[in-house]
Amino acid sequence: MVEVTSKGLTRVREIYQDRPHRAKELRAEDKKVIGYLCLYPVVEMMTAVDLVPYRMFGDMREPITRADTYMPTVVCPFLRSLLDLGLKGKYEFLDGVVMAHTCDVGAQVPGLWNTFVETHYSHFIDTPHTIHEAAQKQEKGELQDFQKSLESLTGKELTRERLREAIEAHNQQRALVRELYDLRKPDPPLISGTETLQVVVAVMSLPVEEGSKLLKEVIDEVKERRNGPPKKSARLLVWGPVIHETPLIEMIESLDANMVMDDTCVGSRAYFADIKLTDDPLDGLAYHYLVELKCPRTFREGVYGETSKEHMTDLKSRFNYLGDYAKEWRVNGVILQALRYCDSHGYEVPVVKDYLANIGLPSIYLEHDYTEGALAPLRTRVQGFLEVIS
Amino acid sequence: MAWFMGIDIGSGTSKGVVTNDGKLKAYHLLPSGVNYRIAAEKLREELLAKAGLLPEDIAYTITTGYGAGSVPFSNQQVADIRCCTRGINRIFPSVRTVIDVQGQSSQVIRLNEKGQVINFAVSEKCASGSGRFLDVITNVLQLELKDIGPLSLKSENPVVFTTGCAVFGESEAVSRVAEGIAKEDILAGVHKALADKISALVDRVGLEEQCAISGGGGLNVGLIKRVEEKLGVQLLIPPQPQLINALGAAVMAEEEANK
Amino acid sequence: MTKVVIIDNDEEIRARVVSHTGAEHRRLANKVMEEGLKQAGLSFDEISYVIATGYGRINVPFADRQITELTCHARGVVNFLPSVRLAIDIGGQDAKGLKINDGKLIDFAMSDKCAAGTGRFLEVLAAALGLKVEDLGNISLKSANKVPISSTCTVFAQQEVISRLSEGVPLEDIVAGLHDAIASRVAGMVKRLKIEPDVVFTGGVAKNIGVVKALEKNLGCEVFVPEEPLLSGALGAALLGKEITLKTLAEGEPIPRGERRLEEATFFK
Amino acid sequence: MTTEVKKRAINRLQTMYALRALVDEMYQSSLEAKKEGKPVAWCMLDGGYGGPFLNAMDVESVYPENYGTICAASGAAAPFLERSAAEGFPDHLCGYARNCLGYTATMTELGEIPPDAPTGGMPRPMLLLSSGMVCDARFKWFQALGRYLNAPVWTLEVPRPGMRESLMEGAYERNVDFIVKELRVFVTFLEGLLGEKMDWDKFEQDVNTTIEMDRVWFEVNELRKARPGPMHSRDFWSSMSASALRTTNPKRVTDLYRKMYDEVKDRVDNKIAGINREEKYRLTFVGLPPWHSLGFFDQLAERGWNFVIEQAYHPPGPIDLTWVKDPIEKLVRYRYQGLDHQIDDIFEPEEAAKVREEIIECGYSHQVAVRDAMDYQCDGAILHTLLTCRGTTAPLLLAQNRLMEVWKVPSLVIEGDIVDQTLFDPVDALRKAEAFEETMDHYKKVRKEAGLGW
Repeated sequence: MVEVTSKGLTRVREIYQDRPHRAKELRAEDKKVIGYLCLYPVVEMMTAVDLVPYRMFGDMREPITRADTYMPTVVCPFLRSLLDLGLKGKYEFLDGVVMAHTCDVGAQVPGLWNTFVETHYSHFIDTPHTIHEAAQKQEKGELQDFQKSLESLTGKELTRERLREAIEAHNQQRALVRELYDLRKPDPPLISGTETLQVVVAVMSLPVEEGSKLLKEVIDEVKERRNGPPKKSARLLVWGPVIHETPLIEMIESLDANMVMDDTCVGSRAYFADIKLTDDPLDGLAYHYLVELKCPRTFREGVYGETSKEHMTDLKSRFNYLGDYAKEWRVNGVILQALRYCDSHGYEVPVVKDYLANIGLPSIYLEHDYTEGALAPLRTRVQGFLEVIS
Repeated sequence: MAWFMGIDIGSGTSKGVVTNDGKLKAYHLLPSGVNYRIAAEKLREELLAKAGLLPEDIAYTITTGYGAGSVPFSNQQVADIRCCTRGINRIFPSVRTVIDVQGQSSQVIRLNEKGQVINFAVSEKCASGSGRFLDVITNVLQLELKDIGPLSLKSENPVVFTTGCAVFGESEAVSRVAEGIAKEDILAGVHKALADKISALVDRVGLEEQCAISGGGGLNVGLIKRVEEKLGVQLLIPPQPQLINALGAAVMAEEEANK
Repeated sequence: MTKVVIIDNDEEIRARVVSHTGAEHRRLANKVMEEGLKQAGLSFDEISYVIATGYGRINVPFADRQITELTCHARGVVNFLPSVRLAIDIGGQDAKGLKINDGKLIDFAMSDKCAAGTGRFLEVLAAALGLKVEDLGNISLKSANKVPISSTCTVFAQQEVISRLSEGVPLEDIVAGLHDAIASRVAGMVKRLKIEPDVVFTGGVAKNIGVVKALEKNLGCEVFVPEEPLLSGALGAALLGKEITLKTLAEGEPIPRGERRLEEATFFK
Repeated sequence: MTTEVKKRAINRLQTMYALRALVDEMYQSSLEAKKEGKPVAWCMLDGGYGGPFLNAMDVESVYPENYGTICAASGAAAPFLERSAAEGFPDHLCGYARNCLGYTATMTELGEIPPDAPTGGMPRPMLLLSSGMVCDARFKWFQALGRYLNAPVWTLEVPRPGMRESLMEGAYERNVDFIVKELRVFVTFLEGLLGEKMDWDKFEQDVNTTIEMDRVWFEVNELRKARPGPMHSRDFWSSMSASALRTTNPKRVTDLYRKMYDEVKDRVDNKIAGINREEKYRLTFVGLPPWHSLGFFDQLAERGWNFVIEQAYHPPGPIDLTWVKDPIEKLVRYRYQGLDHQIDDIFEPEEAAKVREEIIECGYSHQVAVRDAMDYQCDGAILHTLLTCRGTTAPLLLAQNRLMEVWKVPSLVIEGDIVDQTLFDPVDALRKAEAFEETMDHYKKVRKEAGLGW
């Protein structure tokens, strides 16, 4: 067992700087580390058979070169970058990958990964697109297949007990993350958006208990410390697809604003709903991953099968949680950010704007192409937005 | 003793050659200006003068390049990609991959022993993959295009250009300059970015030794070095890289006449 | 371009300087400022408040405060035409649409991802056609039927116009086509803001009568251009500076000064 | 230069015109239906799952995707695309979707169909029938239409075919069961929406006739394996809508396909090609076509390029379903044949076993994925990468790679768009095409040497 000397935010920064480092240590201890893409692969099931789930990302700083051979440039730059890293052997330390039908391009990655990247194990979960009951059953079926696949990989039986324990462990971690997010409610927040992102990224790179231990350390440290973020005029919520590197948030927080809340998948989406413990744990998991996760990739509606539809009612049923966030975290502006070529979020932008306008929250839409250079011109937009809402 | 003419009207420069039993007898370059027809006429005059020929001495003329359509005295038009491989094949028969970096686009082409195209990839409709990217940055830095290659080689630590787009690249370069970063480091970064694009194209068609570079890019030692680093091969550089397509056009003219 | 405007209490313009901003000159705003001071016959200490705006606003070490060109342009434009509801600014770097409601900026749209739809588009193409940018406007007015320019990317538009020219298309029709291309692109962008008159058009490109006309056609309403369209941002900044100063003085507060080093910007702290 | 008038390069099928005419008829009848107060639905191409239900319940349907192609072809798309941008939808979204969003926003603002809308326009729907198959764009786009329409959206669920996990034990049956269950709930929803009961006899009849219709259509396309290729892709694209859109009486469409079968068969017997030039190259078109610039294919035909097959919009092959009693299940088992059945259809048992292993191993089988190139003996493929379509564009380069690695068939990537004309540069495309001919010539030799047979 490697001695970990640093704690709390220092430890967080270490991991954030070099994510694979800890994963490689764990492998040296004969743990199996499984990479997973986006939020839809069920980490609880991996934990339950003693696998270490490791969230896979691209790298904004690494120019995409190899991937262009296999993926057109007019698709999600995050996934292009991820594939690029794979082709460059930067994910060789993984014992396997798990992917799900998160979006069109996401569903292409497994075929490419299996064909062109050296992989010991891979599994694809074909997550349905609606929240219909039959779709929930289908998701459960998909998870039963995933269970078989995990059992044959590890030679371990995935018993209900183990699964329950894993779900409890992850629910506990979710609770800790929410506790951390509570520290962003005061004005000024006790922890910055940049730091919060680093914490979540770190936690997504560690085994569940280790991540939770780290979270506790961070929470204690942040409560104690005196040198938290300064007071700023704007308290912002950031919405959109994956943000796992800090430049965008740093840019926002270098201006007269604190980023106090998010609705992204390396943030609240991953942690704000607990998984219900059902007799067959797979029922609770299926419900969580299909119905409770808030990524626009799922066709969510208030009550499905309604024969009449009214736009505002539909919006409320889909986005009231944003209104609640805004109230609890005293948000006075929303930044809708999206990666170029992200369709799921692209169609949602004007619709979310409708909802926010309806509850009187100003918002601005920023599109970027997953490069730091592309962020520079956005600075003026954000500052202009802050001037407008002040 | 048949004579052949190859004309390449590029969007920036027009090039022409005259060959005679497989040997280069005369060549000329001039700016295309705003009227391709006039440029072509002028080019022909110069070529004939240099070769001491009359128009009727030319057995066959093939034109290529962006303005090929507006050349009145052409017997036939041929796509630049084909001319490029014929031209390279005439100079380096052993070459199987050619990297053609032009003002408006870059292309990587694989060819067989006859100089025929067997695979190719063209940079996307975006200035980032073209020599134009270098022009843009050169303007930003207020330099001469001919100087940027050597200057870039002076760089110890190239700036990392995260974006491919020439427009982003421009504003990125501007802010780097404003930050007081040395021109050579910025240039080295730009050359690297372009070299990355090119090597991605090479990945697509597959690299086969020998590999040559042609087009205006073949004059830029900075770019050549970066591409060589990236691909781990030594590039063959023809004496007049920007003439290759014109030469290839003449070679095709020979083929046509011998049919 | 780096611009300096100095105004006095009565909002009289005491100095107006426009000087070319080369890559390096970005750091040399102080030189332009000194020129402005000379013109106004003032010493730097006599300036109550300095606001820096625009793309290089962060590179002005002698400013008391930085405000984006969005807010400053809006302020300058309102000063020119109080009834303005939409301001369009096309400069060399970007194009902006500003939605204004009783004198306040309430929303905006910006394009800086692509040279098309900015002044650079015209600069590059004027060069390609061997023309001066300032001549484009009048040339285009001669056009009876403009030719559509299909390429969006400046680089490929360049190819396109040259081959049109070779085909013998009259110069004026091509230039008119270019003006329509940039106008429709910018119009498309500002339509997000829902166009309402009055519309004001500023920035270097606003000096181009051809684009003004094309813009009016695309927006379907009259477009007003100030005498010095280049200065509206700097003027707005000066006016905001005055407001801030008077407000703080009225509150009996000291004016919130920055460090104010009238020297080149440096980036190594 | 010869002075005689040359025949048009593409040799169009006479039986195509009647099929193409059915599409205009669809828009007409939907407009009349609207006038008569009959229910109208906007539908996605859904692989044929939804059609029989709507037909059985007398719901007229129009297809916004198809309408996108019509607006593109008639040059009417630009204002709608611009409106969509003005509404705040990013420009990289699906061209069909932006055309439809712009159209609908305009229609809602005017309170009536935009005056200059092609084919009289699409009438306001009372139902939006979307589909989870092929791409995300389609249900996200119909969901976003909620800003302008109060019509409910139903999204038909279809598990992703072709993934190796669908070969796991029991997976196929579970998927079939899932789709069937979903469709039963859909019926309840429809009955609630229309206040009428489903006419099951009519439904069963429609299922059977549409399956027969697809069988004939399938056979037509089988004929295209002949040399020279008797039917050009342009005729396929003009004729496929009649069945893919499920708009008119399928019996009628079936008869027209039968006529087309006879014409194509006659061409095969008499070695008549789909182009009026020598068939120098046989090609397959991968991706969605540039509807606004189909003339491009005539220019290629001039050079002897015959597009003998295309990858999109083909019906599943016929299979024995006599044992299936329940009509919904019959519909599903025909439409959703899945990787498992594809493999059994294509290969002899022992080869099939090998292919299964390969798929389990690397998750993918070119032998299934890019098989057309071999079945139709193609010299090359054109891959159309679309700036606005992830669903069809993302897989293209993998296809390109496999085509070359396995069948030694080179492919040419051409950038463009299904709706936005300005994204397609025919001059540049032709320049690449000319060079590509040498490439195709080269690989003809390579395939011979590799003993690939064509």
